[in-house]
Amino acid sequence: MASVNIKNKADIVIIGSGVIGNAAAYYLSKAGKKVIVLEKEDNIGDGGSTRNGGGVRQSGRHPAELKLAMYAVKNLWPNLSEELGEDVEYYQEGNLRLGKTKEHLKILEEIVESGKKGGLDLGMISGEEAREINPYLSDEVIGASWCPTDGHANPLKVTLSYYKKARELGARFITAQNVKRIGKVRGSARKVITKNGSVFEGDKIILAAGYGSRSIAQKIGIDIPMKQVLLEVLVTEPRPPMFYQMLGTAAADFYGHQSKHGSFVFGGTSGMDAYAVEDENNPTLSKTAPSICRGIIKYFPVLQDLNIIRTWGGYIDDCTDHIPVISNVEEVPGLIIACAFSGHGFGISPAVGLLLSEMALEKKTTLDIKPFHYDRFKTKI
Amino acid sequence: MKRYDLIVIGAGPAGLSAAVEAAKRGLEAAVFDENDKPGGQLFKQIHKFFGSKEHKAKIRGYNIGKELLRNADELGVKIILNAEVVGLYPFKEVVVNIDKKVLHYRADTIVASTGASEKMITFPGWTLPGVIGAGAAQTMMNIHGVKPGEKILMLGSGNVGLVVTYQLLQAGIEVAAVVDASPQIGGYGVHAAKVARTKVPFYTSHTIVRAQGEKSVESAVIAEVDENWNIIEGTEQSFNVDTICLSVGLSPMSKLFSMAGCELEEVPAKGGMVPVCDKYGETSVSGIYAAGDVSGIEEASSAMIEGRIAGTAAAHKLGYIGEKEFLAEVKLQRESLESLRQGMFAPENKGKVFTETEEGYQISGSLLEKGYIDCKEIDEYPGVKSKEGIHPVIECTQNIPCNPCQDSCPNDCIVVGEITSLPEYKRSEECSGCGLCVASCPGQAVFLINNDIENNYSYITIPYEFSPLPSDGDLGTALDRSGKELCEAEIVEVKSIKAFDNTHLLTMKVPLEYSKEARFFKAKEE
Amino acid sequence: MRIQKHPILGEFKKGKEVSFTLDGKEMNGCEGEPIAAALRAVGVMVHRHTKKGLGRGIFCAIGRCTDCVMIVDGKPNVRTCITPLKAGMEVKTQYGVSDKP
Amino acid sequence: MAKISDRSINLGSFIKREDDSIVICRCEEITKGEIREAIYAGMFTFQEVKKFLRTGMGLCQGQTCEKLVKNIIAEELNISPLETGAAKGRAPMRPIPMRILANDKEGS
Repeated sequence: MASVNIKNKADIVIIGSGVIGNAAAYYLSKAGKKVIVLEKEDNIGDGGSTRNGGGVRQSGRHPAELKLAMYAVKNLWPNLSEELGEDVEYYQEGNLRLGKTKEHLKILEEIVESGKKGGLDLGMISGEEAREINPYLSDEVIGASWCPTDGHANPLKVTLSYYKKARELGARFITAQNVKRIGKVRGSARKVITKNGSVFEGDKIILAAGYGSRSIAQKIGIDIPMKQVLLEVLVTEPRPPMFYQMLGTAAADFYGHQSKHGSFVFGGTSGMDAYAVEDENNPTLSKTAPSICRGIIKYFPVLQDLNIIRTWGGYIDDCTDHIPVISNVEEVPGLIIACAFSGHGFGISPAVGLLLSEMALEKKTTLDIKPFHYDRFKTKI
Repeated sequence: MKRYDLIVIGAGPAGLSAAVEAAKRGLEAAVFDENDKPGGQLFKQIHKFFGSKEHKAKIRGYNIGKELLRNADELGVKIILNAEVVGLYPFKEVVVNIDKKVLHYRADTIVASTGASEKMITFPGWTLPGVIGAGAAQTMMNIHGVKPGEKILMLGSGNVGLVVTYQLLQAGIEVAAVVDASPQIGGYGVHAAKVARTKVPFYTSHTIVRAQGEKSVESAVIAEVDENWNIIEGTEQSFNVDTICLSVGLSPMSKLFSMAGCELEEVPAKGGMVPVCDKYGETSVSGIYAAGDVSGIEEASSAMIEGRIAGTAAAHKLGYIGEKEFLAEVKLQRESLESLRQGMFAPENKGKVFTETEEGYQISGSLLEKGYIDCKEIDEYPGVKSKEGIHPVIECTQNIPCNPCQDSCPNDCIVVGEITSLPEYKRSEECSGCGLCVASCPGQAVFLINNDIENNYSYITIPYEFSPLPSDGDLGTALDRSGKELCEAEIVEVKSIKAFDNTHLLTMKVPLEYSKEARFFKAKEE
Repeated sequence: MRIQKHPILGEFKKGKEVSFTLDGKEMNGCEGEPIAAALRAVGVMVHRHTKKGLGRGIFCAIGRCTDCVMIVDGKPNVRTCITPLKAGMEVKTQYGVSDKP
Repeated sequence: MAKISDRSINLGSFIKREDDSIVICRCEEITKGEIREAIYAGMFTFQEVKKFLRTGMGLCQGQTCEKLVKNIIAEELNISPLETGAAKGRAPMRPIPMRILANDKEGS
C-alpha cells in the first residue's frame, strides 16, 4: 500500500459527522489529539442527527442506556451551550409521557418501574396533575409518567455546534468522503480508504456512520444486526411560548416539543415505517404526517389550527435489541464502533462522545460500556 | 385510490395545454391549481403576445387563457381549483388539499407545471413595506384592480420589468424611472420604446442604493455603477416614490420535482434549478414531466408548446396514440417551439449583447441605453421608408420571433420572411391605411404616416392603450420617442374596432417637420 | 387606489362592498378580494411587525413569501394576499406572532 | 456537489462589512453578517447554514432567500453558487393546518 500523505494522518480518524462523530471529535480535539472526520455526504450532519425530534430524555430507556442518559443530563447537557459557545437550546423542563387508556397506564407503569430501579426521579401522575403541568392537554389524558429532569435541545444546533467547536480546535472535517473500507496494518485497523481513492490513517478509527457503519464493518468481518427504519418529523409555524416539556405517549404515536423559536417539532411513526423504501432522498410517506397529526390532535386539540410548514424523514439504525453498540473491537485492535443507536442516540450523544474519546485515548471509561459490546448478540434459544 | 391517466399540477399555460392535448387523445386528466382562478400568469398578462399565428401572436395573454380554458372544458378536463398540492410522493402519488381535506390520488403520468417565482436583490430597506415584486404589482392591478402604489420605481429592465412598467402606466400609476445595473436594457427594444415615449426615464448602469422611509417606502436612492458594478461616488440621486418594484428575473419553482426524487440541475440560462428532462419534458422519474417556466424560464407561448408536447408524450406513454402519430405531432410542436427560440433574445443568448442584427443593421445604442431610437438612427432600418400617401413606418429593429405585422396586412405591404427578420415595408404595394398592422404589433412599433393630406402637416397614426381615450378634435402635445414635448398636436381621427382589441388608433396632426419624430400624444391636462 | 376604468380590462368585476375591522377600526372592501387588496385600496401598507420590530407588507402577492401575514379572526400567520375578504372579518396587525406590540 | 470538502481551509478572521446588517432571510430575519459569520465558523453549504441559523426555515421555506444565501456562501468561499448544494423539496408545499393534514382521505 502506498504511503499515506502526511496531511491525511491523524491520531484518530472518525467515520461519520453525525452528532456522535462530531461529539467524539470535539472531546478528542479538546484533549489535544489530531482528529480527522470523514463524512459521506456533502453536508455535515446530514443523517438522523439533524432529522430527529431533539429529545433529551432519560425516562423510557433501557437500564444500561439510562446510565449514559443520566450522566449526560447531570454533567454534560447543562453546560453544553457554554462549552460549545453556541446556544443549543437545551431546556430541562421535564418529560410527560401520556396515556389515555388502562393499557397505556400499564405501559407507563412499567416504564416508571424500570426508571426508578435505575435511580431516576420518575413517577406516575394523574390526568389532572398532568394538566397542571401542561394545561393544553386534552381531558382524555388519564395519566402520565413524569420525569422532571428530562428535556430537549435543538439537534441541528447541537450537531453543528460540536462540529464548529471541534473544527475551531483543529479537527479536520472532510465531506464527500464515502468510505470504502477500513484497512489493517500489522494486525491493527489503521487506514481508511475512500471510494474516491483517498487514504487516511490513524492510531484509532471510530466508526460512527449510523446504518452506513454496517457495510463498512462487514468488510472487516464484523456485522452489527441492525436495520434502517424511517422516522418522520414535522414542524409547525411559530407561536408564542406555551410549554417547554418534552412530550411522548404510551402508544408511541408521536413525540415532540415547542422549540425556543416557537415552532412545535413533532416526530412519529405510522406503523408503515419499518418497511419503507430505502432511498437516498429520505422520502417521507404520504400517510405518516397525517397520522402523526391525528395523534397530536388527540392529546392537544388546541394545536389543531397550527400550520405545518415542513415534514422530513430520516433513517434510524435500529438494533435487534434496540440499544447501541459502543465498543472497542478487540479482535480488530484500533477499531471502535459507535452505531445502532436505534433512534435514541441524540439525548445520550454528549456522553457517548465523551466515552468514545476515552476509549480512543485508552483511558478508563467514565461509564460502563460492557452492555454495548459489539459481540453481545445471542440467539433466542 | 382514485387513479387518473394524467394529473397536471398547475393550471397555467403549460399545464392547461398539456391537459388539453392529453384529453384530446382520450386520457382522463385532472388539473390541480392552488389559485381560485385558472390560467396561471396568463390572466395578468394583458399585453399582446409576440410570435406568429400558431403561437397566438397579437392575442392578449388573458384572452389566450380564456381560450385554453374553453378548450379544456369542451374536452372534459377536470380543473380543480383552490387545490393546494401538499406533495408529490413516491410511485406518482399526488396529495392535495381540497376543501379542508387532504386527498390522495395516483396517476400514471404527471405533468408538473408549477411555474416560477421572482428572484430578488437585497439593499438597505428592501424589507420595507412598499418594496414589492413586479409580479405582485401585476397581480394587484390586473387581477384585483387595485393600484400597488401611486408612484413607482421599477428595478430591472428585462421583458417583465418593461411589460409591467407599461401596465403600471396603463393602470394610471406614475413610474418615476426604470433602473438597471446593466449598461443595456435587458428586454425587447420595442417594449422599452413604448415606455420611453411616455417620458419614463431609463437609468441603465444604475443600481438601487437604498429604500428610505419611516414606516414604508418614501423614497428610493439610486446611483451609477462602473463596469465592475461598483457604485460611483457622487452619482446618487433620490426619487420620491411610495413603491419600488423588483423585476430582476424569475426562477423555476422546482421543489415538487426535488421532493419526487427527480434529478435536478442548476442551469443559469434557464433561471436556476430545473429538472433534468428529455426532449419530451420527461424527468428522470418515468412518467413525471415538466413543462413551462418550471423547466426553464421562457415566455408563455413556449410554455404552451412544452405543455402540448408533454401531454402528447403522456398519451403516447399510456398507449393512447401510436408511435407514428406521436412523433409527427411532436415534430410539429418542436418546430413551432424552435421558431420561438430564435433571434437575439433566444434562451441560449441570455446575457449576450448584440451590436448588429442578423441582417447586419446596427442596433441603436440609444435604444439599448435609453429605451428609444435616436432620430438620427431611425432611417437606417428596413421598415422605415417614406413614400407618398399613407404608409407604415415600422420601428422594429431587433431580431425577435414575431410577424403579426406581415400577417395582418391585407395588401401584403409588409414582409418579415424568416420569423426573426426585421420587417420590411414594400414600397411597390399600396397601403390602404387600414391600421391593422399598427394595432396588431405587440411591440407597438408600427405607425402610419401621411404627409400628403395637408400642406406642411403630417398625419401620424399611433397605437394608444391608455385611459381616457382622446376624441376627434382634442388638442394636446406630440411627444418624441424619448417623451420630449415637441409641438401642439390635434387628434384628427380615433379608430377603435373590435379587430384592434383595445389598441386604439389615434391619428394626430403635427407640423411636417415633426413627421419623423412625433410618436406619442399627451392630452391636455384638464 | 382602486383602478376605475382600465384601458384594456375595462371595469373590474368585484364582490359587493362589505365592512371589516383592522385593529378594531371599521373599513370597507370588496367581498372575495384578498384582504391585502382591500387594505392596499384604503392605503394600509404595514401588515405586521417582525420580532425585531420591522414593518412588513405585501411582497409577492401570491401566497409564497408569507410577508403579508396578519391575525385574521384570531388566527396568526394568515397570508392576507390569498385569503378572501368576508364581511365582519377581524383583521389585526401582527407583532411577531402575537397581536400585542 | 459542494466543491469544498476539506473544511479546514483557512478563511482568515471574520471582518465585519458595511452591508452586514441587511436582512437576507425575511421570515427568520437572519442578516448577511450572521450568514457570513456562520460561513467562517465552518458552515460551507446551503444546508449547513440553514440548519445552523434557520435561514430558509421560516414560514415561506426559503422561497425568497435560498438563492441569496447561496450567493453569499459562494462569494465568501470563492466558489460558484451551484457548488453550495440545495435544499430538498419537502411536503407540504404550502403551510397547511394540522387539522386538515390530519383529515386525509382517498381521492375519489
